[in-house]
Amino acid sequence: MSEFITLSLFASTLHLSVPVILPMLGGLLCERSGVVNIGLEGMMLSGAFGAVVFSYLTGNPWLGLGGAVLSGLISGGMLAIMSVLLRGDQVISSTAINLIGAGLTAALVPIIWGIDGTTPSVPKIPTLPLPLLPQLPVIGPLLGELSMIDVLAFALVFIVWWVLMRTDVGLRLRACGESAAAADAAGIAVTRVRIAAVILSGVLAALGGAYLSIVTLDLFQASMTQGRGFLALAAMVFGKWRVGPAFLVCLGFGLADAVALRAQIFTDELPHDLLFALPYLLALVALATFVGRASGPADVGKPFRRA
Amino acid sequence: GDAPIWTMITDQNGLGDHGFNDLAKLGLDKSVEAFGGRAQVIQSTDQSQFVPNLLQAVAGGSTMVVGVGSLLNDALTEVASSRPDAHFTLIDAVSTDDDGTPLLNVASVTFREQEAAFLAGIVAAMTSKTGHIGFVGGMETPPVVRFLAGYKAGVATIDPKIKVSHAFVGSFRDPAKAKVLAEGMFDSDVDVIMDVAGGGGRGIYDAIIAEGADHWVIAADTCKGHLAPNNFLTSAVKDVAGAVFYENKAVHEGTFEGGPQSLGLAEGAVGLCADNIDTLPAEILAKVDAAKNKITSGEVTPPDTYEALDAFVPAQL
Amino acid sequence: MSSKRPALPRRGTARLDPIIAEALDARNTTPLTLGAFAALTRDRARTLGARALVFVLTLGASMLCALPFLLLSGADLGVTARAFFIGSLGSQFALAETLVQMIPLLIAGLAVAFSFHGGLFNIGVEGQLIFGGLVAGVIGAKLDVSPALLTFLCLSGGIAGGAFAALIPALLKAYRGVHEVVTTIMINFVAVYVALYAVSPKGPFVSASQPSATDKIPRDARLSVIWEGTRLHSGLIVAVAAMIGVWWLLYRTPLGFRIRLMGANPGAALASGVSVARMTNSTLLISGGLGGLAGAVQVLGVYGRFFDAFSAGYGYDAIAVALLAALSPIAMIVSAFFFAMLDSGAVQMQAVAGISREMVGVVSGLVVAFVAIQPAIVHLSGRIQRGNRPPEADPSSTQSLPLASGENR
Amino acid sequence: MSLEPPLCPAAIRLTGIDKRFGAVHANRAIDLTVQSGSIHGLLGENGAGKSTLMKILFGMIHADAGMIEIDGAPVTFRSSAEALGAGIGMVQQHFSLIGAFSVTENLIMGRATGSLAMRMVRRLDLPRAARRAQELSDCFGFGIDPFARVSTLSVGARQKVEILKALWGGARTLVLDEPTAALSPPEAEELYALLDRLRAEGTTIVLISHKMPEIMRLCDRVTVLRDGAVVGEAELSGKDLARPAVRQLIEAHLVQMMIGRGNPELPQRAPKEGPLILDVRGLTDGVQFGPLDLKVHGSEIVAVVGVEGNGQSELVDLLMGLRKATDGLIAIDGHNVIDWSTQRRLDAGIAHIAEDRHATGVADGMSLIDNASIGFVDGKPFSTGPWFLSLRQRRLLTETLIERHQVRPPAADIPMASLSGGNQQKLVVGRELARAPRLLIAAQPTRGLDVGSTSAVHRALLDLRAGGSAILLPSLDLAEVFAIADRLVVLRKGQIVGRMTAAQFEIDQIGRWMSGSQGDPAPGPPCPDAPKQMDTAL
Ligand SMILES: Nc1ncnc2c1ncn2[C@@H]1O[C@H](COP(=O)(O)OP(=O)(O)OP(=O)(O)O)[C@@H](O)[C@H]1O
Ligand SMILES: Nc1ncnc2c1ncn2[C@@H]1O[C@H](COP(=O)(O)OP(=O)(O)OP(=O)(O)O)[C@@H](O)[C@H]1O
Ligand SMILES: [Mg+2]
Ligand SMILES: [Mg+2]
Repeated sequence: MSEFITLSLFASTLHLSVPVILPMLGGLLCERSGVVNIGLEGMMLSGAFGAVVFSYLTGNPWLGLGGAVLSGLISGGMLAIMSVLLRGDQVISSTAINLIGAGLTAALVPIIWGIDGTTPSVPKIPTLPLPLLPQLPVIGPLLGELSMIDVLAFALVFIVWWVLMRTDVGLRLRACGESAAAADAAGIAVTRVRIAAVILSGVLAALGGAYLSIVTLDLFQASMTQGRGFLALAAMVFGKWRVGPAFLVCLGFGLADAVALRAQIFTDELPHDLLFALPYLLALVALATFVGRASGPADVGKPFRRA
Repeated sequence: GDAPIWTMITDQNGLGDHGFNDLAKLGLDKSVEAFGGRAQVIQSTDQSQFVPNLLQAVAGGSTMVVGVGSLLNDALTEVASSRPDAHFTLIDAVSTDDDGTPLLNVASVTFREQEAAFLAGIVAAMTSKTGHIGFVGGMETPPVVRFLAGYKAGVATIDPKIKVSHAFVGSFRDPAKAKVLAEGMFDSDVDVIMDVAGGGGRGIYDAIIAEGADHWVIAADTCKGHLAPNNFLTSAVKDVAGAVFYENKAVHEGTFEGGPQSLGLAEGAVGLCADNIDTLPAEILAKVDAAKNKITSGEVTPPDTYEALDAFVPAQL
Repeated sequence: MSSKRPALPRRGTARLDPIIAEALDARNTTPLTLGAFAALTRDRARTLGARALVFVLTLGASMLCALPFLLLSGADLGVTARAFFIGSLGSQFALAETLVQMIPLLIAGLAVAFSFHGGLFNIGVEGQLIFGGLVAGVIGAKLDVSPALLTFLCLSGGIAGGAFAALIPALLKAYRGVHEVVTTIMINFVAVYVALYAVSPKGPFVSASQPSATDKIPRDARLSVIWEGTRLHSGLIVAVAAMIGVWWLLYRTPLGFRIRLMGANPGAALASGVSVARMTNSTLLISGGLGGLAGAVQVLGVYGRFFDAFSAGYGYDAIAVALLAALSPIAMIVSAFFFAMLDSGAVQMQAVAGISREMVGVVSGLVVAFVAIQPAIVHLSGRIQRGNRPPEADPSSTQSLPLASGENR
Repeated sequence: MSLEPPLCPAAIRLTGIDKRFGAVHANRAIDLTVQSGSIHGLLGENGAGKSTLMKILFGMIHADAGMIEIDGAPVTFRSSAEALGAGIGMVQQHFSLIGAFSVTENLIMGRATGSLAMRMVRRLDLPRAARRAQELSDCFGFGIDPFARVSTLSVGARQKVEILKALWGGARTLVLDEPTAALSPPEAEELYALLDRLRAEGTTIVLISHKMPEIMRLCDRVTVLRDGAVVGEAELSGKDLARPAVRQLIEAHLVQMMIGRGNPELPQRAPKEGPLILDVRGLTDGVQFGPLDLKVHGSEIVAVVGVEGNGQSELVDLLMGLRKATDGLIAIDGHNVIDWSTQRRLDAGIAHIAEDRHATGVADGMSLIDNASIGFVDGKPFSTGPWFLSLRQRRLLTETLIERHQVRPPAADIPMASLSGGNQQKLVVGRELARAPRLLIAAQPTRGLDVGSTSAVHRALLDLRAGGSAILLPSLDLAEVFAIADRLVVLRKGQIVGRMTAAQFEIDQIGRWMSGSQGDPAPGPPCPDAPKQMDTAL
């Protein structure tokens, strides 16, 4: 076992959880502003795709990140138009985002590269080691497993928390999610706030996808997100729409996955298919036992109309 | 008559799997070069479309309809028995009617992947310095298990003490997890990994390039040297293209006869990747050739299931 | 206590003021005047017409938006369109295939809609469908009884399997207030892996002859073909029966009323004596049962055995199907048929017009998008005023749905 | 906050304000002038257009036509933010506070100024804001805890928070839409005092109300709306309202204008003693309610008064079985129902007009038919067994109710949301009466209803009483209590602190009981299932 619990198990955990954490942050912002977003999966895919396309065309992976942001703006913008401006049903709108995101990215690969399924390798974000942190005594080695980009990802968690919970902008955003009417009466531009939140969620989810496609890997593959967008949604609800708990839940999912994958290396006796179901079962058990009532922002899901 | 139509039907995984779907397509293209006509690929979105797709192909006047993947077995059998005049090739499964007699208008081609994997195992065992070898499968499907069993048997034949860890990603389409898995193996100082993870396998090459020299990857189905030139050891290939071409040729020349056909080393339908075979050290090649002979002569039968693997006793090469 | 205390009325009977009762009788006896009847039918017709209009507008608009994408994949539009219609309606064979595709979509759509009506957002239909299919497949493969009985057992087993998959979310929702969305999503993941395991080479139910599947169900225990020379099976009858059943249950039974009331306003339901916990369970279990039925029917009607990957995400498409029908069970046959056309048309579009199968996904995505913004479309078409629209077609009733309210505990 | 009186005499001048909502013509070319430093009353029936007009002034609704002048300068508000900026504060008819937020957060939300970037990074200085809130609250004698979560506050306290919110930005003009609809007399008195004081300090106030007494008590001038148009004005300042004759004359005049006919008279009622129907002994929920004893006889209306949050809702919930009683006994006609489900209690003859219509009374999204048949789905004639529920019978029931209670518009298939609250309430009352209840619990049955609807409801209750049923009337509206109740009990901190019969009704005594002898209103108990605290992260 001692050989099993290694630094790199820790590293795997982080690398598996980051692509869930980022969309989770997006979904959380979105729902806290009162807009349901089950379209994270589609947004992630378009982000992963956008990143690869730009990295491929420009040869510069950092511009690839730019491409992810761009596609995030697009998918987020689409959802904002449908669910906020046109007051479409938010669940259906985001379902549409999922279908289009998955379909379009997969359909464009052969159109651009002339081959089905998987793109050729594109320039990927170099894993810059952290400056001097690794020399720190105890946690040093752990931090050594982190790359610059990971740290940025975790910084985002704090930033989102700060803005959402400590600043005026955050208060306005949460007000829109709790009661659009009250927010409106208080002079908050509900529609504008929600549009911003939805677009932002698109960008964050897209970055999550980009992390998969040009940070972890160097390619895009049809449906490569494999349900991580839904997992992010689950983590958000599981964390009761709060940044901290939801963040921990993501780490938990990451750890469970890492264990499920790596445990197989040490024993052949495990029914691995069931092992993969473990995180979800554990989450269910947790919900059944100690997590208890979770209810989202009071006004989430209700389009805002004013005469 | 008019120009032939060579049609293939994929399962829901479809083209781009770097595996037998792409290879079968290759076979079609070769057929077009050789016998003219046009190639046509129908990719199924889901399983319930197999039958309509096959009927579609037949109705479209296909000279030969190739069903790729064992999932198509039921559907192809159903269609073939209702269209006795049409010609079919089924890859990776044997098409029989309800009481088990093979359909005669279907050439059911199965490969003995375990034989190629056996050789790959030998190469892996003789290359590994750490004495710990890895195997990453996408999902635990029979072809993957055949690779695994043969591979382990091959390793055991060289040195039973060598440890072989195998693990599954849980999907053929999750390169990220495949990469994490590979990294995990490198941590427990595996230095040779066999990749049977389908499209998701790309993650493994990504990981091994990062790992650098003295780490080796063994591919399956096709030569994938271009994905990691410096770390590519060899590949347990199966010549799906060749098989498809062979059946098409048979139809073209009117010598087609259906029924099950198991292809392996003896038929030259499986083996190690030819691209870089000569870069392997001489003593390894010697062992590989020895194994080849013993397998073709039937002295050694590589296991194709877990049970057979447990029962397998390494022979002296 | 006072000895001569008034007896209580029979339980399970709503008290009704005799005066009101008389008034009702009076109205009952007075026949519906022609004028009134005409007015009623006119209203109904207008509602129906309005809805039909919205439906057509939605589809038209989305098709229009699909054009650029089709052009993107370098297809000739005329050819594509012809391929689509020929592939989905062009022949007996095509029509039958479309109907075959429609069956699981319809039943699964009903499952989704049913939970929506109860204000519960069951997106676990995919998982329930897989469980249902698995149970049906295993029963069919393992049990040795008379065909008719076996069919029955498979179907009811499938329903039970689906309901089972919905059980945990139901209980968590009813007694712990855990949001059903997250639990049903997780059940979906669990179902996939359980199915993989069940028929993996080392799994308990895997067939000897066919990998990643169970053994075949005896032919005469499967759902019989009801249209000679096609694959159209009696699952269609099951689906239509389910549709009528769901409609009846929702709109013509006390249980259905309670479920709809809970969906519309849990507080009011509670105050009027409805046990929200029990209704939550019933709703999700019935919804899950329908999901399971969809899986069982697919296994018995199309494959004759369970494959681990037999579902093409029907459970997810079902959400779109249900919503395009504005949750109306009857309208659902239309939306289900449309999505089925997309699926079966896809084959031809691929073979003839070279439209990649993914593009078809994009098209259905666009349809869903326009379904989503239907309220806006309605606004534009300006045909429907707030008044004459039955609740289930009223956007506000879908908007205040599921995920939405924290208050729908 | 600057409170020096502005220079321009006319604080607000609205000219030709016109607004349509689809079919509804909510405001018809309305002209309205409000003198600065005065309290201007706005009267009108439900749906007359009062709220709409004020929302237009406040920038929440955009008028189709017309012009707004503030202090003589024409303005156009694109949002309430701009109105707030211009020194106008409004207290909405329906609470517009956020329960999950603290009082302070509710006060400051949307108020911070500065660049977006700044507001995204700078930490909100809640403590400072809280201090300011404390001061403001103290200077009005509100006694609000700035850190309390709003969902835990009593309705009265919330109303005060609403007012703080309106004044927060230093508003010189204050619009109050039915501010006392949910307040108890003592609380209302406090509010009146506050308004007097604000007026004295030069604040201009527009007051929308259905309550004649408070209009009389406060307003300098009144404008009456009917069907969206101004039908008349009346100058009150300077009139000698102390003299009952004058007072009644003016009241009558206003009501005349408001509803186009005289003030509806209630039928005289003879006191008579029926059999004991409701018998409550030692009832308690083990938390903050009871133990409490209460008897209600047939042909008797017993009012339950008290400052909101002192146990009225708990009493109702306990009687209906919506809250678990830990001890005690509830007998209906001698049957102890304490362990019965809500369903069984309804069957046993308890009916319930819910206090909060939108929360528990109706389902806005459902049709009138469905709303009318709530509770009428079991047994003949509506259903025969579990497998059939008759639409036709339910439609007939609905049409009967619509007819008997003049619900407008008289259409059975339209969604409930398209009815005005008044009409919604009529349907609810009709529905509950149709159960031929032995005991009717009518919780605030006329909250927010206009004179016409109110008297309709009262008449219905009196008819039921005449029929021999028992009626429990939790109400905040003493005028209502005096009008129809035979007895009243006063609740304070979950206990009955006083009882009176109609003969003895005497408002000061009641006020003392309600507020406790020292006259400090009891703090409301925390509401049982408040949403989880949102603003604790990490
Ligand atoms: N958002 C809206 N959409 C459509 N019609 C509306 C809307 N708000 C109000 N109306 C219509 O305008 C009329 C005036 O509404 P308003 O709320 O101003 O009446 P009111 O005088 O405030 O009634 P009450 O005294 O009950 O508050 C209503 O009868 C209603 O029919
Ligand atoms: N979105 C809307 N569309 C159409 N009409 C609306 C809408 N919202 C409100 N109304 C109208 O507003 C009126 C109700 O207005 P309002 O709420 O002022 O009435 P009310 O008697 O004050 O009821 P309550 O006191 O419960 O608010 C109804 O006549 C209704 O037709
Ligand atoms: Mg109003
Ligand atoms: Mg009102």
